Amino acid sequence: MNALISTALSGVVMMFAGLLIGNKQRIKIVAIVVLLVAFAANLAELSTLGAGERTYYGMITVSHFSILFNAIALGATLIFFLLSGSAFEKVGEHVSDYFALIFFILAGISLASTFSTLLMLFLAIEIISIPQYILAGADKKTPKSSEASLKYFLMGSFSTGILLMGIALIYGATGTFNVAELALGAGKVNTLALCGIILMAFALSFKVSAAPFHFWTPDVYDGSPTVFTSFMATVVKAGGFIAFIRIFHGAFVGERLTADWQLLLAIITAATLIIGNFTAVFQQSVKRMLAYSSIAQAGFMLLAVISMNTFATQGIILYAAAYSVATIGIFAVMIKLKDYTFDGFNGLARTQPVLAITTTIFVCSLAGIPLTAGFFAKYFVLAAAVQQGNLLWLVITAVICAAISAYYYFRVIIAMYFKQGEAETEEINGGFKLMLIITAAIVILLGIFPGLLLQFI
Amino acid sequence: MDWFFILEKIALISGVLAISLVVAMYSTWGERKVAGIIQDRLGPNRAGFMGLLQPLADGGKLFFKEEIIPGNSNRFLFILGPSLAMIVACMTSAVIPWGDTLTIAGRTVSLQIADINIGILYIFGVVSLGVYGIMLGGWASNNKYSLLASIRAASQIISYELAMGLSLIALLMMTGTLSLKEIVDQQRHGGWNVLYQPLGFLIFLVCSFAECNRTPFDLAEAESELNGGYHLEYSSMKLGFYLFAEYINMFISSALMASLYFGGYHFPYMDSLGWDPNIITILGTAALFIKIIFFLFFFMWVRWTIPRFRYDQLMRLGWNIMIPLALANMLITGAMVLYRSNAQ
Amino acid sequence: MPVQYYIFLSIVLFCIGVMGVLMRRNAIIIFMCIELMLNAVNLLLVAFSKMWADAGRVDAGGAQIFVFFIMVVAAAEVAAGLAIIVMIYRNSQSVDINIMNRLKN
Amino acid sequence: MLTVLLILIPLVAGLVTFGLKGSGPKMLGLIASLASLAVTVGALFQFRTDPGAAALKLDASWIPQLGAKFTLGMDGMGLMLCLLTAISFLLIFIVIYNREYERANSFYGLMLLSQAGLVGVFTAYDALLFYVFWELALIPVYFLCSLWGGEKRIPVTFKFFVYTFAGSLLMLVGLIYIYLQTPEHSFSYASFVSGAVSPEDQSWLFWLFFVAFAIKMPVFPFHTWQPDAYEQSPTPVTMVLSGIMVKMGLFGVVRWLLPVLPKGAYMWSDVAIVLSIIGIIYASCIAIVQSDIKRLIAYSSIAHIGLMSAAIFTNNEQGLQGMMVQMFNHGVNIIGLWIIVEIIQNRLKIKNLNEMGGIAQYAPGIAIFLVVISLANIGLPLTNGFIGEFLMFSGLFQYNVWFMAVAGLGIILAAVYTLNMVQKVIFGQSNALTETTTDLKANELVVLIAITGIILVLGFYPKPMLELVSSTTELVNKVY
Amino acid sequence: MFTDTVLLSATTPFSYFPIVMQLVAALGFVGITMIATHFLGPKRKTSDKLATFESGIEQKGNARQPVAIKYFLTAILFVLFDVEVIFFYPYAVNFKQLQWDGFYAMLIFVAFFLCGFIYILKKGALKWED
Repeated sequence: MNALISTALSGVVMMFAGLLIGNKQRIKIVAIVVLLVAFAANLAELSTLGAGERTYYGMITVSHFSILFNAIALGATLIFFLLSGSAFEKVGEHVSDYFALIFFILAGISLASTFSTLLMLFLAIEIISIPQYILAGADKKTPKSSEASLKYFLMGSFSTGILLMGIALIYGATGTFNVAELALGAGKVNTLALCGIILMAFALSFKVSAAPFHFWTPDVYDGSPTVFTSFMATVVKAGGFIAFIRIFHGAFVGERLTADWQLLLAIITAATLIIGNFTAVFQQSVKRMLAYSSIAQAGFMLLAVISMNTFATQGIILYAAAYSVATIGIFAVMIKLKDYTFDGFNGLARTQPVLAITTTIFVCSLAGIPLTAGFFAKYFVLAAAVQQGNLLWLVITAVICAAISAYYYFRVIIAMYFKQGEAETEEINGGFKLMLIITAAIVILLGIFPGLLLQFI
Repeated sequence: MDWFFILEKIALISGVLAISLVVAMYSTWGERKVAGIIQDRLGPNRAGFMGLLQPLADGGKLFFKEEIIPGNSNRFLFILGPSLAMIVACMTSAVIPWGDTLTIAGRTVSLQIADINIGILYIFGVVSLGVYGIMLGGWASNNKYSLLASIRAASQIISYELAMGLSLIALLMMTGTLSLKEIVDQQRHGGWNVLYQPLGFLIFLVCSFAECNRTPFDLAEAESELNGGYHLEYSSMKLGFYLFAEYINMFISSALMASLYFGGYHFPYMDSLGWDPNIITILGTAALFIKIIFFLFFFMWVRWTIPRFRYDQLMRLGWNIMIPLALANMLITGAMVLYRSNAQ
Repeated sequence: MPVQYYIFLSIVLFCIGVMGVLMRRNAIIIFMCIELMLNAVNLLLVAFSKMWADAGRVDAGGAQIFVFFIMVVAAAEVAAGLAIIVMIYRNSQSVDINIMNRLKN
Repeated sequence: MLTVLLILIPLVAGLVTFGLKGSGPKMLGLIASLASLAVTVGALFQFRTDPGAAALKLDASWIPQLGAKFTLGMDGMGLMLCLLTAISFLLIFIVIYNREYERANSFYGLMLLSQAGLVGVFTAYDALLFYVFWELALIPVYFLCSLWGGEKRIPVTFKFFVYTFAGSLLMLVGLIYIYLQTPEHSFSYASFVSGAVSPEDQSWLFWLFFVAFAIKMPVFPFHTWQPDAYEQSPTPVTMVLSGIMVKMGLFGVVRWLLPVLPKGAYMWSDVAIVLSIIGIIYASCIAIVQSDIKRLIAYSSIAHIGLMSAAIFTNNEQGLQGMMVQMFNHGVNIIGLWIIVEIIQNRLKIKNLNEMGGIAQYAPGIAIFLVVISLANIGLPLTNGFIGEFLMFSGLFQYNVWFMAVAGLGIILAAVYTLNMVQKVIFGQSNALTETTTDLKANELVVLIAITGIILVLGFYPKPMLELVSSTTELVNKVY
Repeated sequence: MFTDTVLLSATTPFSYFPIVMQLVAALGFVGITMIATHFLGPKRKTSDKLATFESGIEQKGNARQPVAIKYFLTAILFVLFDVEVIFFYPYAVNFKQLQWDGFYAMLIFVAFFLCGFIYILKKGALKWED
């Protein structure tokens, strides 16, 4: 609840900060300060919450899980602001508005992690989505950006329509929007409810860009201003997954019901993994590769969604953190480069060793190499799926895909270390390097002691 | 099947539509007469006594004028525009309570066409459609003046609709109902709403002017800038429909204001007269019409008194003044009502 | 009227909307089709609300509140969407989504 | 404590090395590997006096949510492999002491990190920890090969990396599955060997583990990365790869496959042995026709490893014992061979056997050592290779005489290609290039003498080595 | 079915029946008038008559070209604020039952409303003189 309130207010503050403060550097500082306040407010709720969870007006349920996830989302955004905040100026004039929109997205994410009725789920998804349409089109000078925006908008609102139809059908079948009540009545499932669940699964797959509903993702991520792609592909996507996992684990449980959607989602997961990984192999642009990699990573997070056990919740938290931080880091480095293709990274190790070594750590994390956070993230989601028992075929697929993912992730490392070339970068100041090192340190710390995060659940 | 009910409604609908048209026709006459009086000249005086047949002559002329549809216009939309404007104008009268109930041969007959519980929403919904008539007409004409006028009109109408809606909310907080009939009946004992909602009424009044494209907000028809505005390309009865629609809207606005703020068909001391209810009802209807005619006169009075706004002034008035004022009015009303209900 | 009629109507409307989105090329029309989908859902929700209210559920009004929220969100989407479409139109003088394949490699 | 030191010394030294300049990296590498060897020897004595000593163990909390602990320990096999690692790294550092590497700090740093990873693999007693070290040993080697390797190094190393990574991910799935089967949800070795896995599960789990280990060894048909990788890697890294890293696969089978999935291993032992024997014959045949000396040794390594992997699955004590002894001996021998190759390459800059010849005349030192080490590699009696091969063959004989017969062909083929190589390199017609060969320098001489010493000592007196591994052998046989 | 009670009670769909009737009447009136005037009026079409009127000068280009963005902006803002106003209606009707709690909630809502409103004013979205 605190996270929701503080992020929403922060958004308003940023809106007005732009009117009152002319200096863009100062706007960034204000954004970081209010974000820190939101972060603190979120954690402060932990002390008042006690052991259990608290429901507000039957609409929002705050739990340790939600607070932890919000902390991760806010923390990742903090890293994002610190690393890439100054890149906002390159996109356009309205820096404060971009910050405000990001805060509103965060409000949506905090709602996604706390909703307890389908109404709030819908609102959360929309509050997350609509600012993104605008961020995608923020670069008004380039036609690619506005096209990305339009594409995203049309696809996004289309999936919203499908989501709503799903919700309406479920309501028609059960007579309630309340997640807990839905779970209670899940025994008596009828066709109407099943159609609703399928539609909701489709719509949410759309939002988290799972195959075969992923086709908008590469174009949109490629066309959007890079700095916003970085946010959209990470924190926002994690928010989508939280909504996904909370609704499917919270509401659609029951022996028969779970089996019904589990198979559907398992197929979606397998498709996502295969398509995401295999297509990423053929990309020449790192930005596009990361877009496909985000699809591939979505496949892994879906593993958590279809597994109904504690590993899944732990895994999604860890995955959200590991994936977001690492990807934000890579994007932050990429923004500093002149050329976004793999060749643009050639020889980075010689010209900018700090950037190269931190990027290597981020890439290893994405590939799931031990001692980075990504390893335990993958570990937990795999463990969740293995524990599910009947999904071993999916686990094997996932593992093979993970091996393939090493192929394209390591192309970045190969380019940086083993290829000849002089990677051209912008001027890089010490503060940026320091932030990168801190971020990489976080990745490694989580890679050695994942318990640091998990103990809060 | 209750045929009497249907017959009764048919009679009522025909009556209301006829009266609307007649009032609209004579409003044109009234307008010119009022202009004449204000500007110290005669006004129409040739056709009939005091020019009373002038509206009929004008109407007849419109029927027999040549119908011109410009070559590069969109034919279908060109016809649809005025038709829509007219239909919308005719539809708003459906929920206005024209009077209390009459008892004829043991049957209770309501002088309201449809007493629905969301009357105000209905009016808002239907009135919002009115802007389409203007938009379509202006766009279909494919004329730069028309297009500009229709866009202006649309912007103006939607801008003032906000303040209008907000000002009504304060009223609704007091009445607690969306049914026009109930709102009117509540004023029977408690006094007219205008006493409690003077600011709300003022905002509503100003917004009504803007909604009806009346001076000082008649920028959509500003002859000096736009050669007559959105209906520049229209002729014959299609032009007539636009003009009629405007006057009918004025009529309905007046009726609405009278009903919402001035007690509708109520007149002072009506309960203490002790006459036959039917007579009281008829007197009530007459009272309503007197109020309506007063507002119509007021519309005309303003037209010939106040000059036209500039467009930026108009928008600033709407957004920067009317909306905050209406919000403040709403909040103050809310606080007052709650304070009083708790004090009791 | 039985609730099935409403369900049928809104499903038909919804399907028209979906087909429109999938088949039309004009961004505005796609957009309108999406609105049609949303309104089909609104209709369905109201119908279900009535159905459950008749069945004795006291909280059935919640579905109508849901409709309000859908309207509001749809309005927000309209605001964002129209702005985007205007921007596109000013850039390319067209709202045909077929010409927008610059992003395809 | 000693075990932790064994990991920490190369780890810390490696990290420090990255920041050093000039000859600092060399010195530090040498010092660190010496220290490691000293600690290993210390551990060896500790083990001989008291195998259960606390100094050899560490049990620290790591991820309580998962039931994973930071558990290290040493048994005879682990200690033996640690010893091999320590010796090998010391020898490698001595041999390359007078070589100049570009960015030497990174080179030595990565070498030391890989040493830390390897020791971790050999000492981990927690499955998750084992997995982590397993991967960690790979990463520095990947960078070493890609940065300092031959012309085609990038695709080749990449293939190597992806192969091993894919294999280890499969193993991860297996680990998770077994972990979930354990009643207390723990990754500890004790829980893993407690027999919680049902026979049906063991049957398919076997393959998840076997593929991972087979890729590392490598066993036919998972070997395709290996010759290329050996050829393209810088020779010091090839030594690490062939001398120690392949032992990770064998070690993995003995430590984590046989005791954990005994029924699975029993079920599939025929297939595993057949694959291994096919590998022996196949690799030997290819080795015969190789003209590239590095590839020849690479294929010979496949053949030798094939025999060891066949011996593991023979399900009897001799086979296992022989294989363990051979792990050490093969490591020493093949590193010896690579050192000779490195020396020749350093002098002549060629790899093609046909361009060599007559080195014996100009560099008799090289020739002598090459002959000795080659003979040990074939497994001639009185060299260290003999005892291991003898035990393995007798194990295989007990298992199935036909398997032994076919595998025995490998010995003959090995003699053919090894002697052929020796003949072509040191005897035969000298040419303009080979005439320039200079004989051994001091550091090379020291290393080769050390290796020859080990070969001969263990050839005459293998008992200490057999005793060292006997505890492990018995343990495995008990559960098997 | 068409009993007094059904038709007069305010909560059934039948209360809307008279509105349908009025719609039919209005449609009929407009349609008949349109058709009638179509036949009544003279028809002497010339190309000048059918040309678009531009104050007597030569017609230039098409009228349907982009107009000032301000109008779009107004429309979009209307859509946004109008739906916010929609929320006031159910509140206003239930306002007395909700008491002060509802009022405070509404104050928060109005505060957000005002935030947006002030923001667009300050951003100059409604500044027409430029």
